[in-house]
Amino acid sequence: MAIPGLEQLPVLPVVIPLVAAPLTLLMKPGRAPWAWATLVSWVTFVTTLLLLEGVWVNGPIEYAMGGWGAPDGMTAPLGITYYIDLANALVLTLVAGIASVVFPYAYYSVESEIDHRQTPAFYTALLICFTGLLGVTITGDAFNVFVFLEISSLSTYALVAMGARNDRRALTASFNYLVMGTIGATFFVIGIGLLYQATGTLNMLDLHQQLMGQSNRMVEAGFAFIITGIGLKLAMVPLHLWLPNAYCYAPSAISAFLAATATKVQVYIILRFMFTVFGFEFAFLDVALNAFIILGIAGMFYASFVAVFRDNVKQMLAYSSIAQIGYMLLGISFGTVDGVAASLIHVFNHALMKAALFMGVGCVVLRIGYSNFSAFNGLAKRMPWTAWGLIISGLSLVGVPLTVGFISKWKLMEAAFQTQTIIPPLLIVLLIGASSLLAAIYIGRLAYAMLLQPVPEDAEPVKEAPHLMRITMWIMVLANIWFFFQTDVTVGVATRAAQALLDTGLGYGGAY
Amino acid sequence: MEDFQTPLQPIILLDLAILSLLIATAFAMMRVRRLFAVVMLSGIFSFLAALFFVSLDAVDVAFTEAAVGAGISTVLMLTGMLLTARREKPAVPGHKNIAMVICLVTGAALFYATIDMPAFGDPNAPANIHIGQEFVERTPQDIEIPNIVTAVLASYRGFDTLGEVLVVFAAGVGVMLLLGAGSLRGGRKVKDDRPGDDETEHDGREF
Amino acid sequence: MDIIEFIVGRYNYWIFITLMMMGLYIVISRGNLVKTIVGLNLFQTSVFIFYISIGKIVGGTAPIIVGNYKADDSYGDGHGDGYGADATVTDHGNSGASENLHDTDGLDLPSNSLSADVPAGGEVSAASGSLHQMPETAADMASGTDAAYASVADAAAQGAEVIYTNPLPHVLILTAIVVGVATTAVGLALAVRIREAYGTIEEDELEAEDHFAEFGVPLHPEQGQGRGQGSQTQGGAA
Amino acid sequence: MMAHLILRVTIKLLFAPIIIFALYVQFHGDYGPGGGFQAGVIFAAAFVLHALGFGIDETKKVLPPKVLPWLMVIGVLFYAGTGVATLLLGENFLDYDILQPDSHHHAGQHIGIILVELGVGIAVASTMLTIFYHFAGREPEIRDEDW
Repeated sequence: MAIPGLEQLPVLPVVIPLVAAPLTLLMKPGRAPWAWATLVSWVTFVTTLLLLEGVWVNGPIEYAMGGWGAPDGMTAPLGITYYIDLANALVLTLVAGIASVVFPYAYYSVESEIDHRQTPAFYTALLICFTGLLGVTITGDAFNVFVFLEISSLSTYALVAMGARNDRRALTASFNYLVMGTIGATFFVIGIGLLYQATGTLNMLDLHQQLMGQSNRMVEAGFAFIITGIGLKLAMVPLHLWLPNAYCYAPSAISAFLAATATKVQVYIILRFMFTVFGFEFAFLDVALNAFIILGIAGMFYASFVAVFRDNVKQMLAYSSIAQIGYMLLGISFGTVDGVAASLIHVFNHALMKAALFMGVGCVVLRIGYSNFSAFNGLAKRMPWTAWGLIISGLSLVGVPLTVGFISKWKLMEAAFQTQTIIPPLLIVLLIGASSLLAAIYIGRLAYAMLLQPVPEDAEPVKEAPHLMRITMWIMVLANIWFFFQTDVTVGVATRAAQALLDTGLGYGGAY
Repeated sequence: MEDFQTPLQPIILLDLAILSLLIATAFAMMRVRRLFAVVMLSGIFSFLAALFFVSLDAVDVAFTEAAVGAGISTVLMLTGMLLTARREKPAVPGHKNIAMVICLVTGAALFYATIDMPAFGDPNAPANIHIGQEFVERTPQDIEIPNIVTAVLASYRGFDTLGEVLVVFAAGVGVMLLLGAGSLRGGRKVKDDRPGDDETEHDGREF
Repeated sequence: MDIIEFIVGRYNYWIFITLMMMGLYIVISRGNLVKTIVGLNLFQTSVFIFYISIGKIVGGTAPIIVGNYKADDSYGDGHGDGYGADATVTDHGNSGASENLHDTDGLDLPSNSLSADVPAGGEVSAASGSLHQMPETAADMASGTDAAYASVADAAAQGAEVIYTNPLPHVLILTAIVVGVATTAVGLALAVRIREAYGTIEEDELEAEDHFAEFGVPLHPEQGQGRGQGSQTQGGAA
Repeated sequence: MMAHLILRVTIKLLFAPIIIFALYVQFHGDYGPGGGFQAGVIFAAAFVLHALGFGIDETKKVLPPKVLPWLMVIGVLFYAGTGVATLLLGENFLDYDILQPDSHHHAGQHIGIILVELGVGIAVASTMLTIFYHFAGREPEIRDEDW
């Protein structure tokens, strides 16, 4: 432990928002719930940073809920345990970090998009969602993943639907999300049930030990159901249909928060199950890795292509998110430390870019009222700070040097050259380049509208977004640049995290 | 390992009776278009499931399914139905085919899994000799209450249950957001004026 | 493997799978939103039945400990002894178990002999799967290992011992049921709002309206597009 | 209003036993089937029944909707607070043993289980009622007569 006397640190990132969320409901509408949520996100962020440092220095931490750890002679703990290694410590820090920037940002945006009387319930739901995402990431128990996944999902459905004040399509988007998400969660539960039937345990590390060498039909089907279930929640390409509208019509702050965290947590779950639980010589794993290559590349192209033609910038960014999930799957599909590290790096970097982009669009929605391309015409003159923030984070999305996007793609290409997959590495690199070109087209379209299009004649003069929103957005924009120079932070942590994931997975460093 | 076989006892007849009723109810739910009937059938399905849970020795689950599945869920669906529609329109055939394909693939995957499953009721199945068994043995010493399910629910896996309470809470908050004070009736069409702007207490502040 | 045996051991699972697929079919064929939610419920409930059947043990009983259960001193001691004796039977000579268990409590319980051997206990097939707790009083059990041995053996011969069904799936499903009802509530609330906003809760009409709002051209309902195709045409049409 | 007379008398007769049954299920969960969830749902069912017989407005007088968010929060915090208490006493989250550390017979576990089950019961009952109030209190888009 990094700081003596903090033995209970591992549980704090979940318990703090969990206790704080209900209290928010009782507050007076307006500033109080927002300030409270912001404070909670900052405190949580500090605890996750301490946790990350602790894991970095001392290796994986285990924490037994209720003290029900593994009794002598047992390979599995009796209760639920938290198992924190670098991979989930990184994702935890990312989620809490994004929250600690997006929550303060949310204030004006929420005041304009949500009924004033609903703000306490809104921030309660936001904190519950936050709790759920952290709980999914930190836990070492397969069923506990489901419970916290549903905590975050249920609150997300309600939050997405709050966009109905701007556009009723938020309601149908949210309903589709609910149906697909629930099917995904139920598939996940079926998968866990099959694994439980094959092993008798729910703890991830113990599952790994019990499953090792087993390759019967139950395990294969369980694996398929888990991957499909999470694939639905992740919006992996053929299962992505809920995502564009959900992100597009959700309130701005929610889009920014979800795009930067929710899918990232799902990628982490995939990593955890593929490498920690199933990380052994398992025929199905290779099938899945090959499928991920195909799905990843299909996603990169299909979604980027669709994004080019969207008229709504939020929807364009949502499709771009699906494309970026393709990059992450591609990294995973290499099945090597470099590949997984590249995937984790992109998880981190993409969260930074998408948060900044959606926050920028949120500023435009606040001032101009909608997010179609026509709202962005001449934006560089009307709202220069927002426009330039959008351009820089857009360049990061394309993968231009001096931004984190470049690091992501560089690492991904590097990893591609060091692996042997069904597709030759050179082709993969070319495909990554081509897909980045598509990204350049849609970001270029946005930049063109903002820089070169004239301000509409009849446009009312608008003010720049409030300071709070601009500052928080620019924190994210600058993070996009800063982490280009501080690669040892992200790349270092991600590489060691990938190492840890594959090591526990391949059976060397089991915790028990 | 494979020396256990599910005994052919007369109780199987009872199980089969309940199971065939379950199938019949589910089939009726697929076919019937009157939503009131569908909701009632869903309640019946939950009761039958509760009955079957009793025959599987899961009394706590049976109790919960009867109270939650057949009780509260049915009430909610009835009120929800009253606020929405009474009948379902015929589905588009194209959807039916897609649904059929997806269901067949999923069902085949599950069927595939059953081939290697331990026989129904096998005491030596992996599921029944690892942690589950441990709870039965330890509860008397660790917790000292007779109901092992309560012991596991509230203590060994108490954190899951906390999560479950939070799920319920989240649902409550979600419904408050969707239907509570300040929620719109419906939502805004693209061309409408933004609803509710005049009635909100924005106190005219400019950010 | 005998084909009858194979079927008798699995027909339950097949019926649950059929139920699940019926639920999933209702959901995916996407007619009415309320019916979709009913279908989700059906799907989930069938998964719950499947889960519970995993933990079923033939001849078992509900996991509520029977016998004169009292949380007092004599019971606690008696139980330790009783169990120790029982372990002797099942595991062929872990006689130290009773001493170990006698005075321990809570987390410090050293489970060297008990838990480690249970998974391996498949050799004594009838006895290994579950706890055999004797419904005798503490006094009987405390009277000595031999007596307990005799009584356990006796009871086992008569089939009088209590086998408890695996409680863990029950706990998981209790959680899942509540998650299910929570989803139902939120889903219905959404359906109510959709009804108010669109005047319908039929999926294809909603899709047509949304499509019109997005592209300004009507979506031809007779094409019968599924979700996948629907979105691709959207991409192409733009 | 006489039309619902039998219904209303029955509901009046049943109301108290249902509440008592809910309490029984709540506090007997250690010994038999049942616990906080079931109790909470049964408790809510009593009020749902009342609303069906007497109208939602009457029920809202018996149990005002303003109270419910407080009860929801109290319920969750009862549970989470038990965990926080064990944290503050220096043990792991939800390790009930520390609540009564000297006891040989797991009084701590018993106290912990009763507390958290109570939290579950309060939270579930009030949340279910909140949800029901919101559904039942919503004006239908189409009046009953128009169907």
